[in-house]
Amino acid sequence: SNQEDEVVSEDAPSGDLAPLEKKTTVVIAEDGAASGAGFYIAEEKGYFDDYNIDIKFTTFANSDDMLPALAAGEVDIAGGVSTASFFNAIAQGIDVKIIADKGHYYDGNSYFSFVIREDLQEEIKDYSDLKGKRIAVSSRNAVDDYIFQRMLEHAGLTEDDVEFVLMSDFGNMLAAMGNKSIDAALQIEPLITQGESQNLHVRFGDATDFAPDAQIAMVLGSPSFIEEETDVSLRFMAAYLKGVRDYNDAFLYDEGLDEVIDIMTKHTALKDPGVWKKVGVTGLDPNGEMFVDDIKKQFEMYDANDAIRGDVDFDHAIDTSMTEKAIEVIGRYER
Amino acid sequence: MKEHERDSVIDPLQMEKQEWKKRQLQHRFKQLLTITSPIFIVLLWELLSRTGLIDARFFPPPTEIVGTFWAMGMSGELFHHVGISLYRIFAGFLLGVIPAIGIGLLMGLYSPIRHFLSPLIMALMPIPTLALLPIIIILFGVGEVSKVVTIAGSVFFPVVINTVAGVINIDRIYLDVAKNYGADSKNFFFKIALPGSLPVMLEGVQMGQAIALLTIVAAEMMGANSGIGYLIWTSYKAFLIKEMFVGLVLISFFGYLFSLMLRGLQTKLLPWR
Amino acid sequence: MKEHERDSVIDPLQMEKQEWKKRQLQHRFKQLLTITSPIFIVLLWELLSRTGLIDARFFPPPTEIVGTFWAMGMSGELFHHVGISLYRIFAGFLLGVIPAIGIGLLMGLYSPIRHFLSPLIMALMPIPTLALLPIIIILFGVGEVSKVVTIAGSVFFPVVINTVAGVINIDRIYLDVAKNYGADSKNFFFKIALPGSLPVMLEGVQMGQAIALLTIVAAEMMGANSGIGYLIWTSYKAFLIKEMFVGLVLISFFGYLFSLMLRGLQTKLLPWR
Amino acid sequence: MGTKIAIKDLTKVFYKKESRVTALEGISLDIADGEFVCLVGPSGCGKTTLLRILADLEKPSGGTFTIAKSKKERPLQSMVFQERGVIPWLTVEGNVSFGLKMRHLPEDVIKERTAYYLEKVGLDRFANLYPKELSGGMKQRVSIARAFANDPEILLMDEPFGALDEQNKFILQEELLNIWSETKKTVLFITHSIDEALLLSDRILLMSSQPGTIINEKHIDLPRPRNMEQVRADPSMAEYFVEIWNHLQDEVQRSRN
Amino acid sequence: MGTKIAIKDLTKVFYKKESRVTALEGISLDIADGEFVCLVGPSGCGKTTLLRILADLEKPSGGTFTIAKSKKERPLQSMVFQERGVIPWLTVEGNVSFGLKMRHLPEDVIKERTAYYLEKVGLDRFANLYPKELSGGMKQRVSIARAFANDPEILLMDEPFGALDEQNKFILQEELLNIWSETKKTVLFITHSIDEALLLSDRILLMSSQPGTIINEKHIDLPRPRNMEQVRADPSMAEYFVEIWNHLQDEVQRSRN
Ligand SMILES: Nc1ncnc2c1ncn2[C@@H]1O[C@H](COP(=O)(O)OP(=O)(O)OP(=O)(O)O)[C@@H](O)[C@H]1O
Ligand SMILES: Nc1ncnc2c1ncn2[C@@H]1O[C@H](COP(=O)(O)OP(=O)(O)OP(=O)(O)O)[C@@H](O)[C@H]1O
Ligand SMILES: [Mg+2]
Ligand SMILES: [Mg+2]
Repeated sequence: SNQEDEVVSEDAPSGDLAPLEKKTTVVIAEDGAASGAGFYIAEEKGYFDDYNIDIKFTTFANSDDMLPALAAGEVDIAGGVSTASFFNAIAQGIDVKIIADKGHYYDGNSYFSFVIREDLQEEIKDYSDLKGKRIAVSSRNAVDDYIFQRMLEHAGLTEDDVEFVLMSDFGNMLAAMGNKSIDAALQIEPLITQGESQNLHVRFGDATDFAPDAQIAMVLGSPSFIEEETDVSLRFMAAYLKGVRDYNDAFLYDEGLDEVIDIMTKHTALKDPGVWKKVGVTGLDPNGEMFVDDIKKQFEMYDANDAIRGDVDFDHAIDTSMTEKAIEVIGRYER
Repeated sequence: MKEHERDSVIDPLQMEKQEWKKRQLQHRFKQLLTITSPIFIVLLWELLSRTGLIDARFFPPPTEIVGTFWAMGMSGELFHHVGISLYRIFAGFLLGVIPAIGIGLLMGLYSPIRHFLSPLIMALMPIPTLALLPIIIILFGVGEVSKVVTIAGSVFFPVVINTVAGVINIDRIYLDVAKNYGADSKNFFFKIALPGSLPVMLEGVQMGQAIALLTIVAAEMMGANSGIGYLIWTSYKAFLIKEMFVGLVLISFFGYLFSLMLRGLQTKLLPWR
Repeated sequence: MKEHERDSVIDPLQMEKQEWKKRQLQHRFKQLLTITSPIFIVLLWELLSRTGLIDARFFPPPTEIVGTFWAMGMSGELFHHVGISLYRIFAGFLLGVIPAIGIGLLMGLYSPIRHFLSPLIMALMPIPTLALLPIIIILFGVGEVSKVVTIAGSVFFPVVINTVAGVINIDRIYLDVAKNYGADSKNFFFKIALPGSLPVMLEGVQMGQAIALLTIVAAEMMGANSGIGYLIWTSYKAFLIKEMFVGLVLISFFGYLFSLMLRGLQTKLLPWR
Repeated sequence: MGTKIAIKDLTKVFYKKESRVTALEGISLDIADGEFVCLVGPSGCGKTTLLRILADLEKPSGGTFTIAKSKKERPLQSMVFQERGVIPWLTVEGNVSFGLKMRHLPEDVIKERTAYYLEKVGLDRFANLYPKELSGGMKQRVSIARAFANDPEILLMDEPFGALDEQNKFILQEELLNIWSETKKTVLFITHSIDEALLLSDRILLMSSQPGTIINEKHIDLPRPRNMEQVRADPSMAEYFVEIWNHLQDEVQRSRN
Repeated sequence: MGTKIAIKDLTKVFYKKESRVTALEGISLDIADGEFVCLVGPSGCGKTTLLRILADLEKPSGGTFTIAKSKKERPLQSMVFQERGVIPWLTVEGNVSFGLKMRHLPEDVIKERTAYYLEKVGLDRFANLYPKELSGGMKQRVSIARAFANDPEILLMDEPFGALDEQNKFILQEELLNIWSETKKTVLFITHSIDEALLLSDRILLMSSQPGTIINEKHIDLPRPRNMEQVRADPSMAEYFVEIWNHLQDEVQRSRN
């Protein structure tokens, strides 16, 4: 049922939209990353419950593995990064949409950044010192690759100057650091912090040095969820954004931090609250806005690399209408 | 008195008794060895890890793993993972084994069916479950079904192949006996084909069990949020090496347990071997 | 004239000849069935995919997969992947099989060694390669070595277990013959233990080969940038379903090929069976 | 007594791609009701083939045979196979009752008849054992009990005692004769042992080597019950022995050249 | 001729957790050089055990035995096992030369002796076949050739023809006697067949059932070369047969009760 005009009422449990008449289950595919904070917080704080939405999390080892499930309608929402596979899926007629922010860089403490081996600290001082080194990146023709290319550009190097090592798993990068089979890696939190505490690697500069406005992860929606169940998806988005706002309040302004960290330890594999206070914060936009231009640049890079088969209408892949509507309901976050 | 003693020394029975005792002792010693080796390895590991000769970040001392194990057990988390994985393994195992036996018997008994299906089986068998995960998700979604199907699929092949081999290799003479004594096809199936192929079939089931365990990690890589495979996987992703080792030890333990159980079942089902 | 004809009809030899021809025909028919079934499946797939009864995005029509195959072949890309994977499979296979045979023979021949090692083997065997990848990377890095070791590790277990079983199950009487004719330990090893355990050992090698192929995808998930496993994996990740199917077909093809080759080797090595 | 088995002009050819073996040629033969007939011939002369044709396990290439039927529900024939014919996954009891169960007889009839024959061959104490726990002689007892329990029109025995040692063989021969004298079944029995044939049979049929034909027969009119000492002591039996022996030696020599 | 095998008071007990079997008790026995001795006794009386002790495959629990040595490099004994004793993964030639190879004799000696005995047992044409392609009789020929080729002080044979049919058995018995008469080896031969013992041996040793002791012996002075017809025709042999037969029946009965 498409209810175009949603009634906003202070009396509803959420303080805005009325709950759904029928309890509706929304399946979220996650990979256990910290960038899913918005989902976790909204779930734990009852924002979804307020709308009578029941959330089911399902974990994938890798965000790409979620795509077929998303396209087949097996999951409604997924957290993902921009990859060639995403656009390829669209080219194959799979109508997956990018709907909101789920991770970008935040000031000088990026959650997705380069690390180098501990014993190379003296040797590698600048990006250009990476010349001839073995650098692990977790995928080709994905945002990882894009960040890597941006870094090379920034360092004035070409791909032939370094040794690209594809390691599909971030955990493997720690292991490979341990036995010195790689020199540097594009690593992600909380493994960056953890590897530092175990003296495996050290942070090297910050990704914002060369890609300050990079869009790393996005909320993806299944076509049927966005286009057919608008009453559900609108409420879902509203609840998600409330979760994201709590996250921002906690990590940026230290409001309710302990509660949020509690939630994070519950939903991610990082169980040590102490470490959570140290990790590089994932930037999550409280209004759900993305660096669309950057996503487009990423897309163009994949296309230039011939990784995209078929024609893709880029603009069609991005659908921020649901986010915008939700903002209308809950208001903009300004702080 | 003295002569009696002398006698008993060269008495053949006494001599063999002594020999036997010596053999018993050797046997005990071997049993001891069997227990020693894991203990030895664990101690060595502990020592190397504590002294830093191996990297304790990657190979934490066994005592610490046991501690983590204990903590996870106390919190009840462990039982949850184990329970759900056992359910998946068990359901997937049954879902793989039962049709495999049925199809295997049919293939063994009717050569046109065998000729028709065997190239398909030979072609599908070498494809790793890991590579089939995408297709399984497409076909079966991300719920329990897809995990159970993943395991079932990997169990299916060794069982079907061994069942066919079991039927084909039944000694011809038993077929002749059945024919000579006028067995109808139902009796032929239940009295000859099924029991005759059972030993080889059960070898396949044993293999299938091993493979079910090997597959659980792959199956729980996608769309899972509990299970031993999930535990290993997410622990590793978060670089929680101790938790990962707990998962590995669990898999190893259940592998050992299941194969013992199946051996027991085998002797139960095959009293005539 | 007429009588002659009548005669030839009831001539036993003629009758059996006719019977034999009928059997030959049936045999041909079964061979035909063997070829039919893959063709049938492929045609069905094509049809369903073309008519949209199955989702062509996930199951592209076989003709299109063949087209992709051709294009990849022409560009030389395919040969590169195949070559590197074959090298890894081959090297890993050898690296797994050779020590497995050595250790298996030692375990089979010397019961203290057997008792010492078997619990370790039983404990390590159920652990899936996929779950061991981190440890393999820690120990062997991300280069070729770790891929080869991954395959070797998964090949090792079935071979070592079958080798031990092969040695233990050598009929006692051949050991007696060897002893009676004064075989020294070298001769005992090479004339009795090795050939006597060979049939069962080769069954293990056959299994190891199957597992090597199943493992290549896992092995090429880490730190690889070419190979069939890499092709499947990255194609899937890039949602290039046709390319992924090309990889799957390749694995299936080589699985079939290798098992045929090993069967050939088996009959070569075991002329006495 | 009437004719129980009538074989006319039976011929069997094995035809394969590159070989054609004439195993049997023009076998014509009548066996009376209740007769114990032994078939003796060199290895490979087609004895087993003949039995398998009578047992409906092989089709003749030419000729016909009939087995006279006395009762409607009685099976035509049962075969006693060599040692391996006992089914390893059935207990002694399961083996003995096998034929009866296949014919779906009432449970109590099966019970009773099985028990009767188990006792007859002295295996009642071993009813629940599996064949692996039995000696070769005991296995053959199971096989014999199974055939007799099935109560067929005729019994076909293919070297049932071939693999046993002499002493066991003799004990079983005696037991077989005992049961046989009770039931007076028609028996066609293959053996390589001339002594066995002399001890057991009413008539010995001698076969030539390939292609198998019946070239001679000897009526053994030694009174029953017989025992081995009698056979050994009787000069006419000694004569028969040497005759058959020489025949076999000749046939073996002939088939080797 | 001197004593070749001297056995004194040999006893063998099998001791296990719950059972102790006295297989042999107080066996004392001298066998002359070149003598052909057959050991006859009921099943389970310890014949194989005695042979295995002499073959150094089992240790005696009490008593001693010696085998006289004539040449330094000659092996003490070789055994002819039952059918399964031929090693399936060696060709006929490989099996026959097995003992020689184990003793690291020069290549040409091995070649020559192997060829000699292959020809002797008529297997020269089959030298490169594997045992699976051989009939039971041919396998036993391989086994005999292997033992003779090894040229041991004494030959031990454990029912080598037990599993063969009568005609094949006789052919092999003749061949064995031929080779034996050439080499005049001392042979200790186990058999269940009284006819076989009468045909082959200089002396027959009768054993009692468990615990195995030697309770009687018969010297067979039928002139050599012998054949089966002679054995059958000779009245004193018939007498021996019945005597041994009765002894065995008694022992079998005794061991059953
Ligand atoms: N299924 C078959 N296909 C081809 N040839 C066969 C088949 N069965 C038997 N023969 C051949 O028929 C001939 C007779 O075989 P059969 O088994 O009847 O001999 P037999 O007299 O029973 O010999 P034995 O005394 O060794 O048991 C042999 O030459 C054999 O090779
Ligand atoms: N390894 C063993 N352990 C226990 N008991 C044994 C062993 N070997 C033989 N026996 C027992 O010793 C006795 C003699 O056995 P042996 O094999 O020597 O008899 P045999 O005279 O050769 O019999 P057969 O004629 O059946 O071959 C039997 O009761 C047997 O059960
Ligand atoms: Mg036969
Ligand atoms: Mg014996």
